[in-house]
Amino acid sequence: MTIHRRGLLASGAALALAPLGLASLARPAIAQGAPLKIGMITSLSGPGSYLGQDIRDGFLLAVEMEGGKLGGTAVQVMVEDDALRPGQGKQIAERFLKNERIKLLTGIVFSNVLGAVAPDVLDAGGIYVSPNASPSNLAGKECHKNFWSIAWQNDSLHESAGQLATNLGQKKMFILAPNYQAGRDALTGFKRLYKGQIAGEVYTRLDQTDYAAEMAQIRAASPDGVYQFHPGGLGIAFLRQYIQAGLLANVPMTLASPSMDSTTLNAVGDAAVGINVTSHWNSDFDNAASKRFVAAFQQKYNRLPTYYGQQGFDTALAIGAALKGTGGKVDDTEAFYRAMKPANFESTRGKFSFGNNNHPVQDWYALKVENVGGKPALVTKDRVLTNHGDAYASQCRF
Amino acid sequence: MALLLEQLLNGIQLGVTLFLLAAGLTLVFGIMGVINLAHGSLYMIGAYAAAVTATATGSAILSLLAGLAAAAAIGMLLEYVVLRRLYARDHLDQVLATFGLILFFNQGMVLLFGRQPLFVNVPEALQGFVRVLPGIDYPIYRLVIILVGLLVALGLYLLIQRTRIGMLVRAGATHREMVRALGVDVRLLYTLVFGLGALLAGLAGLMAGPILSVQPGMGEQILITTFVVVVIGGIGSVRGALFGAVLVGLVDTILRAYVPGLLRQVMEGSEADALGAGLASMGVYLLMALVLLVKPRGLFPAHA
Amino acid sequence: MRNLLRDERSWVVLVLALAAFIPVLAPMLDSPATVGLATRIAIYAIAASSLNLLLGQGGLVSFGHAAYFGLGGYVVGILYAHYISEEPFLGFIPGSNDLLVTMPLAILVGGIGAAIIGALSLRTAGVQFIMITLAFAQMLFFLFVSLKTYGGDDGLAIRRVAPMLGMNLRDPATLYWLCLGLLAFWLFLMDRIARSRFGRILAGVRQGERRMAAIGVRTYPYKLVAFVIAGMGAAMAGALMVNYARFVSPDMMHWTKSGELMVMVILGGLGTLLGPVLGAAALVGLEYTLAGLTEHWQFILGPILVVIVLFARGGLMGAVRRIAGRRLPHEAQPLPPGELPLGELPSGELPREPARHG
Amino acid sequence: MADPVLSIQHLVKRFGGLTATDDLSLEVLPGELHALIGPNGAGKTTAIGQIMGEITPDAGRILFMGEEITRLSAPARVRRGLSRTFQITQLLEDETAEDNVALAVQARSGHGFRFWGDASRDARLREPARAALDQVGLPKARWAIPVADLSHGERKQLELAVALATGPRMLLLDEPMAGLGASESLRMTEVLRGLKGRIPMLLVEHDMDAVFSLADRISVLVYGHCIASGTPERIRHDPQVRAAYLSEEEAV
Repeated sequence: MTIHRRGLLASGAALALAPLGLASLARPAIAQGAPLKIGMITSLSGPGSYLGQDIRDGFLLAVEMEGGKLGGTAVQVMVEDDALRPGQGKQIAERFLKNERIKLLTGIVFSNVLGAVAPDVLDAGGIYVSPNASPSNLAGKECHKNFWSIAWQNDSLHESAGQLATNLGQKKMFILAPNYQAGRDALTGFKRLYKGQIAGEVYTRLDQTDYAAEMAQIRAASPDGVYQFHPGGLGIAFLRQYIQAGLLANVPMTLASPSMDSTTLNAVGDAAVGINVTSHWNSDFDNAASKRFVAAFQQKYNRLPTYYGQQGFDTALAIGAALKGTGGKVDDTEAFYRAMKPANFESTRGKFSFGNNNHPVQDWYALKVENVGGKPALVTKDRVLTNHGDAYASQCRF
Repeated sequence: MALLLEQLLNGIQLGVTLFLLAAGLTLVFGIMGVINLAHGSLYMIGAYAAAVTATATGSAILSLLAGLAAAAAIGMLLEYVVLRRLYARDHLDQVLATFGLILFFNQGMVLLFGRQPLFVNVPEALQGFVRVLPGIDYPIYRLVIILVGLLVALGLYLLIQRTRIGMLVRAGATHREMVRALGVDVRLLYTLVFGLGALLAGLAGLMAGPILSVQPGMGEQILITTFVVVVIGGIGSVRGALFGAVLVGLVDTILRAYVPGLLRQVMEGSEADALGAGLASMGVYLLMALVLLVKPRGLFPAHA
Repeated sequence: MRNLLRDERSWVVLVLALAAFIPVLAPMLDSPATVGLATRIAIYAIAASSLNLLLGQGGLVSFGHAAYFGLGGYVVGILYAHYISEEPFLGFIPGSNDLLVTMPLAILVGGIGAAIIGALSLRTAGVQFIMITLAFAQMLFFLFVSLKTYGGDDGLAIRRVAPMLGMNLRDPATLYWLCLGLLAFWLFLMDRIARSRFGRILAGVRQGERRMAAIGVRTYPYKLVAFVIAGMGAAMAGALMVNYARFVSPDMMHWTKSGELMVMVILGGLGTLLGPVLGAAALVGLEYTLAGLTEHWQFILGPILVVIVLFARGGLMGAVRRIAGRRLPHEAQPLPPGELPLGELPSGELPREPARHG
Repeated sequence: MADPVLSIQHLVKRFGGLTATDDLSLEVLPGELHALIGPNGAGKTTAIGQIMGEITPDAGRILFMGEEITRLSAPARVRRGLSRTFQITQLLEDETAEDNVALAVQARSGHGFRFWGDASRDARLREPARAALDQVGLPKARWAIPVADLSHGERKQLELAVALATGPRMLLLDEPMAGLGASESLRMTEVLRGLKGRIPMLLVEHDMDAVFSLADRISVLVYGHCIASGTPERIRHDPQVRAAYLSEEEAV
């Protein structure tokens, strides 16, 4: 009896201390003079995980192209999956910051995960360089010296689309987005620069996959054009159903880049010809950095890079420029800030600079889906906005 | 008016898809007493198999067969390896084990086919529109889904009411012991019923493929709604599943189409849209809660 | 039997006492993030233990327990948002960032929510009960998704937490000890309840509703009170989680979160005192470890869960006790395949009106 | 004649096409042990279910102590003093024998909403429970054993003890001897004989030796209908009963 009991007590003790064991198990050994660690938290499971995959692949490609270095500093990128759950992302961030003593983090796709992770990173004195999500609070009132956005502030995507719709002379637009913060921001952003009339405004469900009801509403409203923002798989489903409903032939569609990337295009095929898109980058950009990137990405991963891939790549380049400036040090955030701010890197999108709030100031382009050599492709047309920052920069004081 | 009719058709089409999923789920529920959260995974498997085959061969027929075969085969394998051991367990164990299966299948699809969503096109013959009523053009493909769903409902009705297997299935839903006493190989019957359910889930998945994007996790997006259908209809009742599915499809579609508009009458536009979308999402759950409060065992309970 | 139970209490004390040293040991092992991990485990342990009151004691399979977890979290989040904006909630309730104010309120709101949902749900039984609890949780989930004012799907961030009774809750070790202390308090409460007259009736409800009716017990009020207590526990855990994460989002009430809480309870050992704690530690620890090893961690975790259900009856506590050569008090008798599953018995055996209580 | 304790009037219950209870009328008098017999499927258990309130009759009335209880829930009937045993024992399998009985004592006391004190050490529950266990003759050594580990005979005894612990003014006994060995049956018969006269009982039983030695009156149920009612002597010689029931029983 006593033996049994002792066994039980021992197993109880083992369980109580299990977290310690687990934590040390999950840590790779740290060698002296090891490369600089960069923590990447991104979405690799669940719907929309291909976005995280492209960000990761683009980032790692930049590291590989420099032979395992960024800006001359050897780096080790630790990638973990947040499974699109804020809590999970936070847990990983905590481990990265405390156990791994990582100061430099990146990778998050979705703004709700970012909302949980960013305050922790910043309060702990870390630096976060965002390859995708950039919600308005972090660009405005709650902006931070150590928070950098490489892609765009969320609203800019939609502002450029609103401008394009105005430029195209569409007088009556029907606009749709999923019912979550980024979706609501999208429609607000679109309306900010759109001069015409809104024929209808519909919020879809984030877990919705069948849009038949919305198609009927659009048809009934007979607008001049449709603007919709549905990232990832949602956007693909929406677009296919739009085409299947025969709407694309009558009602042209304008999109921001997250709703029309090369994956979407593959999915939709020829039927997508004629769709208008605005973006800060496209794979046909005629600059050396972009060409080099597209060729390398295709060679390594055997697919055309999406915007997400490009954003991951540019994020790595931006970090590289900063590391070059600090000699590979990230401990002095003030020095890192000074080195990062000039954006001394050859961006794949050509012109790139940071605004006062550490968010990009860049040009936006109109793209159109056209048939190129028998296959639909996004073709860059004209510039929609020049040196466009964001609406929140004026509220930002470090 | 035309808009309303079109919305009704949309509601029925959604309902029919839900029915294909719910029919299998309700039989498995009713006969084996198993809560199978992994039913959505079979839907996903059907969609994936069809999408992959369509891309590889370009044949709609082959893609159809592949989707059905894969879902049914994996369904029966699943029954044989895992679910069979859960019949005697309580619902908790079933929920836990099938929850684990969901994780496994979703990540398995990522490992096999990657994270990029896959696509299938609507078969050539089914592209285009048909004028169902003056002023209403409706996609042929969606009409075909409605038709297939109704044919399956009819087929199931005949199978259950007119055949020996159906007799056993019916008896199984109400008098388990009696079926055992008749000397029927219950294990085989269960495997077959499970396979049939999986087949229907696969059919729903492969038909949804050209409309939606085929991706990991697609099963869970529809799974919970399917459970709502099953419970509203009454567990074990195929008739209830059909009725519940069409009801849920209609309610969901109509609420989504009209609630934001109604709210706009009383509040500011974007607030109304956001809240309306939320209320519309709650609609089917509210419907289920109401049905259960009035009829705690659903509309057509099989255990009379 | 009594010896065995006394033993379980002593392990609880031992486990908690050992766990209290984690903040001291973690820096020595060069693993400071372990404190955060252990905090999460302690919080989930409270939530899982509250669910265990329903699942393990009362046999009530609630598939919507994350609703109260999230409600508790949102009380803290919403009061914080009003504290920052300095506009009273509903025009008359002032905001607050003081845990001494927000946590009791969170517990109260969780209890009220559980009372309303429970009062309606408990009119059904069996699978319908599972599904109706899920339905209510989904309704709350979508409600918070559509509440633009409180961040909708993106949730609310809580940047600054006021010190409580002189404790700095931003210090990970302090927050951890607070959570651990509340876990100890909660487990003590659960133990008392399990032994009380109320707990005896709840155990009777699990083992035979028919028997309870035959000795003259109208079970509905007891089930409802259990539901409310469990809801309050989950809300307390939710409030702590938001304080720890400094973030609240509808993700907290998603149905998969309810599923995870169930997994913790079953994994640890249904109806035991220590089980939910072990289950929370095991699940959070497994996720943490597997996710650190491979991005395909779900591919491994899924089958582990299946294997545990199939081969480790009674969860971790069952395994521990089997190793120790003792019987688990609640271990169900195995039925031959094809027999009526246990959960069906109350509704399936006799043709009787299901909703007699009311 | 004294007012009946229990009076069933024209009770009808149909399950689909099957009439399980067909215009059943029956009375149990104070102190009486009334046996209800009939072939398998005669509707005896269904009748008990209706008397207890577990099954709602389609027609007819049930009066207990002069009060109509037809629409009351089962717990409400128990509180008025009706108590039953089950043919297939319905016990709390994880609990000990004593805990099972103590819970019934607690249910009678009505103080269920106490969250603090340890119920297993509450003498107000334990002592009446032990008395009931003693009364049905379950050996003391078996009191602390979980029900799942008790023998069939012991479970049957425990069923009776639980029913007694509710403080019944009348007992409904559904085949208390079913599945018992000869000596166990005898012991149960003696326990019931000890109760006889103090508590009125309605006894459903197949063991004819027990029935005829215990019963004051016997009613015979066939296809849900009462075909005869009277003293054991009368029933033994009733030609209708012999034809419908006893002959069949002897033929087996």
